[in-house]
Amino acid sequence: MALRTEELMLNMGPQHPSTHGVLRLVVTLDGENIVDVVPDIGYLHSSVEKMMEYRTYLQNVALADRGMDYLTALANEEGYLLAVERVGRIEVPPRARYLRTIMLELQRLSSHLVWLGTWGIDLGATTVFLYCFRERERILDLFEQATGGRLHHVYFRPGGVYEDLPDGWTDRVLAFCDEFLGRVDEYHELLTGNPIFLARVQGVGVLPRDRAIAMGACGPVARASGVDFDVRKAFPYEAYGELAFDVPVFQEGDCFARYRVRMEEMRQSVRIIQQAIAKLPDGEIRSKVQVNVKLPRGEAYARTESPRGDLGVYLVSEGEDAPYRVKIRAPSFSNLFALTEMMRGWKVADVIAILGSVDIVLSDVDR
Amino acid sequence: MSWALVERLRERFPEVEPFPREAPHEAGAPVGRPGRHEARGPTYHTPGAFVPAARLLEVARVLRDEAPFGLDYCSFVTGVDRPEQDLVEVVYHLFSMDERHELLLKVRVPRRDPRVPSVSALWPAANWHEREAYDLLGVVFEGHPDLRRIMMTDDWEGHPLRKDYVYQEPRWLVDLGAQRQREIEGLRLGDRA
Amino acid sequence: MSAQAPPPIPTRIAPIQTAVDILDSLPGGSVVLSKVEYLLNWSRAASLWPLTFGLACCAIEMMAAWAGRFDLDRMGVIPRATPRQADCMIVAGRCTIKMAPIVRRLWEQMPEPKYVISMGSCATCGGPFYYDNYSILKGIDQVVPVDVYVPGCPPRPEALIEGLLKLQEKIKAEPFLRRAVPA
Amino acid sequence: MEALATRAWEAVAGLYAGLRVTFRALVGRKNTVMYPLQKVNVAPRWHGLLALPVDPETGSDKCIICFQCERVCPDRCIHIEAGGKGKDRLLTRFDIEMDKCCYCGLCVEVCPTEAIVFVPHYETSTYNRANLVYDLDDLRRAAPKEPIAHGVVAMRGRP
Repeated sequence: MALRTEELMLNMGPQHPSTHGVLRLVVTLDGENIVDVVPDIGYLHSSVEKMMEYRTYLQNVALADRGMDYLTALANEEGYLLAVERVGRIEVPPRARYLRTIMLELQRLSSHLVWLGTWGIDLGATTVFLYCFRERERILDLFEQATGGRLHHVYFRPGGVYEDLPDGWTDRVLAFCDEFLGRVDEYHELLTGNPIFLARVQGVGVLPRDRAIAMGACGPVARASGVDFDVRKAFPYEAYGELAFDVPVFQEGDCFARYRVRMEEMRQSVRIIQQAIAKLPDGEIRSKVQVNVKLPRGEAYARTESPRGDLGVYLVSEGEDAPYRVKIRAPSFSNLFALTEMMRGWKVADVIAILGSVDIVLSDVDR
Repeated sequence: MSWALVERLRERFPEVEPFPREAPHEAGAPVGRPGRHEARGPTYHTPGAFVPAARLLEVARVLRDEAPFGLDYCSFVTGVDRPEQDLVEVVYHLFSMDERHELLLKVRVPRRDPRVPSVSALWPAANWHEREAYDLLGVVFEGHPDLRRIMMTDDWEGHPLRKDYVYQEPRWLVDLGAQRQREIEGLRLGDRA
Repeated sequence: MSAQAPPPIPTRIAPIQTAVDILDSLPGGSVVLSKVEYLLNWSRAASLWPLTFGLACCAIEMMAAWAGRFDLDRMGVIPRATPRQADCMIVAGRCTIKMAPIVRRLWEQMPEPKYVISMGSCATCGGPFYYDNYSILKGIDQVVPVDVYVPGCPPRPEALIEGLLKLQEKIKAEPFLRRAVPA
Repeated sequence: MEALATRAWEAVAGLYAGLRVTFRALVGRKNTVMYPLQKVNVAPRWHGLLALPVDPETGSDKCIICFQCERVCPDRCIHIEAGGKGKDRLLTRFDIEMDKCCYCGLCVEVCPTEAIVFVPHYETSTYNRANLVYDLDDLRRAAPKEPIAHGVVAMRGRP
């Protein structure tokens, strides 16, 4: 006989160590079973869409770093600049396109490492955090040498990138790539073989394919549910069309599938970086664009694959030196909406496991 | 592919008005100078069409369910405030996961009373995007299951992404600032600022 | 959050105050007092447990400060997730107006003596979000008193460690027993 | 019974695999930088504190008071004032509010004379926010002593 008890409202957040930011989850519980989850967001709403209307196209690059997803600053710059370059019909030289691709994939690695580390802490595997951040510091050092920033780079510019690479940088990246593949094996050793970890994630938080599409899930979350869609393959931008890589897709739709998608993506990123460095052409790194560039009237929607999913920037220009309206289609925002679907019916202890597997960044959700 | 999609939609619904087609890129045109493009009006780089608000639900249902379209994924819903034309453009971006084509829909509604039927029954993903558009631009989505503010606090006044929005510090923050001032005055010099 | 009554004028805790006064009046008492004070301050400074109020980008650098490369644990700085166990609060990142009452509430829940470190430009004064912005608090010191400001966008983990060292210096120099405590 | 044995074996094997990684890290290269005693060299491109280097030849500021950095700054944290006319134009005020600064480097990028540069210095925490407004003297003091590369071209080729 099923025991029915009174429903309990549990309030997680907005300041909670495992909500990955300032997210508030209102969880309705029946005993230990989750009846409903209502995410309450907006605690980090930084009004970046409004601010972009008052800043020039160049200044907005600095804002795109901070106002959007802070773990993937370069991916934000890329999404924003792709829209700008589409509206302004600005050409990007080949070398700059390859440089951008390398940077974007390094950014993907660093972002996934933060995700893996923090998810490990959520699931009780504290050591993974230390290992992930050890590698992440290596990537940040590489970033620091090339762009001057650890988290926020302001490296891409309309029509190219700011500076060329320092001497010997590509060798250091290649050395890191070789080492990193071994590190990914280590993470697999630590987590994938661990029965406690598997018991907490395997079969938990299932999101079927049709629901994933209907709820607007994107990126690794959708790919773990069998949606074979990656913007890098479907709408190639920068140098992705010229590089060979696979898009990992899993059919299960549970936390473990999301974990495996990202682990595989890390390997693919390394592959992309190695190819891009091998193919890196010489030449200009930046086409001539004025500082206060004015774009013609028009609008464009540019889609990029940020580490969290399908990052879109819808830009409306009215012929001024600042955009008229910027809408940022944030991947975390859509993935967080699908969270309710994943959590319903699971136990309260699974909230953390499922939330961590979605990999949201609240700055991306709220913008 | 996608511009052809707009034509197909036009055949089905004659009142749908396609975006003007993208003007061809002039070779050697100076980068970042509005100049010559200016006279032609805005260019649209993503295929799409204007839809009257009254027919939106009908069009949306066809776009989602019927064969050549099959747009099963709603990327975002947002709005663009245009005070000089006295309208708010509600923008929908639709995408097909199988066919890989995309479409922008624009619905123009009066600025004073922007009302659009909600598409969240067709695409559940539109739910939060519509709430966001309501919060930041004041567009009312009729038939939305839970139209509340999502980003700002519930008692926030005004819709911040409107062009004529004026920011006012909330009352409690002003009060808290005054309280902090008293706290600072209560402390001796060198204690803490 | 509604307006609150102004806090009472700070007073010292009466029994401690009496003990301190008696000790002070005895011959050599003030020397003993300062030794005790030194011991207290030294132990307080060496085990600074911060409430990690990670809000935005700086939170990632704050996490990195506890990771292997910088390892803040070796300074006795151990992150706490609850205000009740914390000595100081590291506000890392931009704070929205929606979040501000919560920052204040958590600060109020911390036991005295409590300190606040404002990490990053956004927490210090709104940073890049200072102009044209309707949702970000222009500086966390509008809500809670701040002891150490760490500028940077985001600051390197070393800069945060330096801020914590600055706070330790401040604690060590504090007249702990004779200091004003809000009743 | 057999299933239990399998599960027990899996648990031991998983634990062993994890501990092997930990052991490798234990005997491997040390990772921690003992910060206050030992400091890592930040990269030359690191966006640290801003500074106004003095021209070693003339002994005056390199700034030509074109206000470009003030205009491009997304945070509006640079404030420049100048007195005099023509050749006698002199910088009277050059304030950077380092608490507002977002270290984006746009001012360094637009400066035509390399008058404003990043110095790899990051230890600037303070007890009072007012200390974070750096005026002309502070910025000159922050500048590196040895001359920095001249000209935009040389600067682009920094290591």
